[in-house]
Amino acid sequence: MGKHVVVIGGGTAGMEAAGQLAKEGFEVSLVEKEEETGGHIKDWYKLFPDRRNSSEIRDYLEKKVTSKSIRIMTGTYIEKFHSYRDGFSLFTQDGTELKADAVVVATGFDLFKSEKKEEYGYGIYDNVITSADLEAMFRKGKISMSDGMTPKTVGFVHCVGSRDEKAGNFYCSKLCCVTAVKQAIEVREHLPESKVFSFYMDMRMGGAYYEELYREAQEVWGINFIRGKVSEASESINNKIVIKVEDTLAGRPLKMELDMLVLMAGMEMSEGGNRIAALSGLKKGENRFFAPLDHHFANNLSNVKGVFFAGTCTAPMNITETISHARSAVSEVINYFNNTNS
Amino acid sequence: MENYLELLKQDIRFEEGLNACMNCGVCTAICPAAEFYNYDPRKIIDLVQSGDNNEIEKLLKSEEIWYCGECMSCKTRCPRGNAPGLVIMALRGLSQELGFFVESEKGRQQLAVKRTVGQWILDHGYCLYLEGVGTDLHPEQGPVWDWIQDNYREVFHRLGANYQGEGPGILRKIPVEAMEEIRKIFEVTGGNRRYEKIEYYSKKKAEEMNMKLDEGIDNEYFRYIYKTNNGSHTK
Amino acid sequence: MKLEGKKAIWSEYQKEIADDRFFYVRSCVRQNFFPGSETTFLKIMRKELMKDIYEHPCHTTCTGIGYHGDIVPVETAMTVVARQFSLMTEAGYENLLPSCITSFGLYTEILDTWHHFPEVEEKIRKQLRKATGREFIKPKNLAHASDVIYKFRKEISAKAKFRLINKNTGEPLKVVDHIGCHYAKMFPSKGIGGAEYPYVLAGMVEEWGGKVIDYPERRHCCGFGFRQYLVQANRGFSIACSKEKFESMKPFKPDMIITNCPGCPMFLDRWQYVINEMEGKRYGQNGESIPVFTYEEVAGLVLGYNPWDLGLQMHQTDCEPVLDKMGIEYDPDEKYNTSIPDEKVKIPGLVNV
Amino acid sequence: MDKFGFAISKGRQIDWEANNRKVADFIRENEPSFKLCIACGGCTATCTAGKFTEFSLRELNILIHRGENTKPMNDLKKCMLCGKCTLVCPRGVNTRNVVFSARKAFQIFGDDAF
Repeated sequence: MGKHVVVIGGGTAGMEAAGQLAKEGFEVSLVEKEEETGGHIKDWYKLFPDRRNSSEIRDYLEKKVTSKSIRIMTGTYIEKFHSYRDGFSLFTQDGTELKADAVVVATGFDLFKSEKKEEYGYGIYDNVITSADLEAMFRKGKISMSDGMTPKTVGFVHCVGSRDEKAGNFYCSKLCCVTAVKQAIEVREHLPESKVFSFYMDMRMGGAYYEELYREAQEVWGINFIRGKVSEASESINNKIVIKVEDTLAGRPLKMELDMLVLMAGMEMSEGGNRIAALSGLKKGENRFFAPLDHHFANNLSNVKGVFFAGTCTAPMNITETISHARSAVSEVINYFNNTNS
Repeated sequence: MENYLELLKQDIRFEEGLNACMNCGVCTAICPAAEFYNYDPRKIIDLVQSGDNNEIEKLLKSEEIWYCGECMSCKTRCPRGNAPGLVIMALRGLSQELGFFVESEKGRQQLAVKRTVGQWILDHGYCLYLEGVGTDLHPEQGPVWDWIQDNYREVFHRLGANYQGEGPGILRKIPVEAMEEIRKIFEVTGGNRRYEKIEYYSKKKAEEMNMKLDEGIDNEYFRYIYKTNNGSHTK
Repeated sequence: MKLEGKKAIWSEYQKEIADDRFFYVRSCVRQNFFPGSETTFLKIMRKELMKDIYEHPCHTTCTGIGYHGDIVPVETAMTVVARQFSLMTEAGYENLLPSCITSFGLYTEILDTWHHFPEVEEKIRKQLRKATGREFIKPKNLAHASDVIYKFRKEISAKAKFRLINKNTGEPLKVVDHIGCHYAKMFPSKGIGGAEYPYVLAGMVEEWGGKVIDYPERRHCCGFGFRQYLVQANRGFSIACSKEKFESMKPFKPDMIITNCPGCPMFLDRWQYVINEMEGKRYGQNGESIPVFTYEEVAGLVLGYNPWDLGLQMHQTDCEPVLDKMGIEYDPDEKYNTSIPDEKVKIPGLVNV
Repeated sequence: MDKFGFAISKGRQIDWEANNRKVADFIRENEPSFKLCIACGGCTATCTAGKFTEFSLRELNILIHRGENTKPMNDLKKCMLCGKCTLVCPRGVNTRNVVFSARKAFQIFGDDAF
């Protein structure tokens, strides 16, 4: 066939899509703004719910894009995006033109910037960290406070930047609950003496084996789950994080001192995605992610013919869903060429 | 029985203060009243949004709606953009409108607020009236306040006040024409009506409780509502 | 604690504050409890900063305490406020400058409601017309008096005779800044620094040499709660709130408290006296209480005004420890001197608490 | 009180640091399924005692876990050990044994439970 498809974004969705496209015989350019492919998966330690090492997924994806028909362009981003009747012309920052017969947008998500939830004091109080910061600590194999000491009490705050009008996001990021459970278990694994608390509004364990992980967290690891959204954090004279929350099941306010507070940052449309949206005229939804033509049966199609969406640029998804979504994007690309050829 | 939810919706503050609540408890977590009273703004919002007319009537007659201090800390934090404090204000307004406020110890205190602050606004144009805030009603003002009140002309004079004087300045006498305008505004906008309702229902309640309620603040019922705390409001 | 994090937030919450030609509306609580503060404010504005600031003799209370005491209906409060606007229009001013935080909050709330519900504004205009025949133009700029002192904090600093520095140690004074709830909690964008880390007072303190303390109950209300203080039976709540703050700030050893709301300094001042009377507890250093100031008083001290012209004698909790630390000389005998010749100086019974 | 006409209110926050969770630890040790509660309220909905009193096993579980033991100790007497709660619990908590263990804990610890 020899058709050329540009895939924008070299994370899970982009790599999976590129690999599948190559398998189907397309010429593929995989454009990634970072110096390395892999996206967020590079930053994770172990994956939920089975807690396999994230490097296994990364290895799988790396193998997927070894085909000769995939040209990987890291450190590259798109500066111009022109649509023509019979294809697209994209220009990278150094003026290189990429002519494409179709484009797959796989620009992924950004983590919510937790400093925007001012009341939690991220970036102000030393031992308020994000789920991503904790993941980095796991990868280093050492969980420590700013003074190098080991925390004895750790709290997790769910829904940071999700389900929150004040943060500008009405939606649920869907994966933070299970991530919090996973990380809570891992804290207990690393620090068996520690006490771990999880402050949630609803435990949204809607994936295969998620609820089981939650149960394990209670049964095996003794994680304390307290139903209430943390209202504020502050710092005591002893450098402890003082939190205020309502224990809604007891119907009373609760005050607690913690050594470390972990903010479960939600998922947002990525900056890269926003840039592409501005260049290309691709539509965004009210949640600011890209808006597929139809959420039920055209979830990979966009308002621009020949441009397809793959992965979390359309909504929060886990890795399984991202990979499936990338594959279905490829099947839509195939349909597209079949229809335009005939 | 009236539809209380519909009545509440006529209050602009109710419209501003209540979207859909998801019971996260962020308001109760930092609510000063929830800390020191048997009070949970989350539950009140949840009850109101349920629309259960019987339950709302109970609420309008309850102690609970009078615990809030209207600091509005709840509004800062609510992830759904609600303001429980504004909803409370609407509930209190309706409770007084319907005469339900006299059914609770805390609600009955509205007469005390009306006969002090309320009266001072109409008589003097200020929410506070120096000579009305003595250490008899306000012992916590301490010895310095006795000294100030004993020497108020000199103390206020030294600090540049224009006590009861003409023209601008601190605690000046507000001109008669200006006071007339304020009273007219109260008449036109329902301020007087609110005052009259508070008086009317309080007098009925005083009779029912067999207590003497004359004009002003020097009477049995006023002293009772001003001082009584049956101790059931806190833990 | 990382200050850069706060600075990033502060930079996001800057608001427009008029430069000159202010229409001043007074505070009921300030006038009764801290008259020296309003006098000092006007003196600073007129004599130090050479600003045009006008006070209309016919302005009244905004009814804020009555409104939040729930005896004044919202439309009545709105119409009284509309009348203040009308006085401002009549006097040819556009920049409204309330002395009171409750008023500032009420004005902000009303303007916001009118913005979202224009039909309410129309109704209020009609009612005001009917009651008084008045018309009005809404303020072009609304700033609290503390916003203006914040804006001109550097000019004040340039004229400073004293700084918030312990003259014996050379260390900055440790200052608790307490912000009135209605300053920014309802509308964070209307406060300098926002609702979570307000900078309005912190900015003054830093500029004048002091160091701000961040303690866990920093955001807690002083406990006024309107009806919760106005009625004696409820004051156990009111004092409990302040006590919670004192307990929380004590380990940080504050030298003083600075406030921008009219009521808070009175409560933080008086409740220290009451807690000491009830429980024999004090929260300051060396067995003293923590002196509490209005921002106008602090500005006045920095500018070298006589403490007794500022009205520090009206505090129940002695302010002298701070005066001593700053190296301000004062005449103790003058404190309770009522300055009427031939009259014996009267000294209040138990003031030294 | 007399001089000022009021007493300083006491807080009703759950103070995690101040509370004593001995009873919770004892029950968790004796009946590990106690940890599995997800506060669904199934037990309370079906509770025989709850029909006639304010007794709520769901609440009791939460309060004991927080170390708020006064109310649970008094409430425990109301349970009639009918066992309906055990039948409905979606997490298989042995609720009867939770109640037994709780009663035992209060007996053993006495005043030290608070």
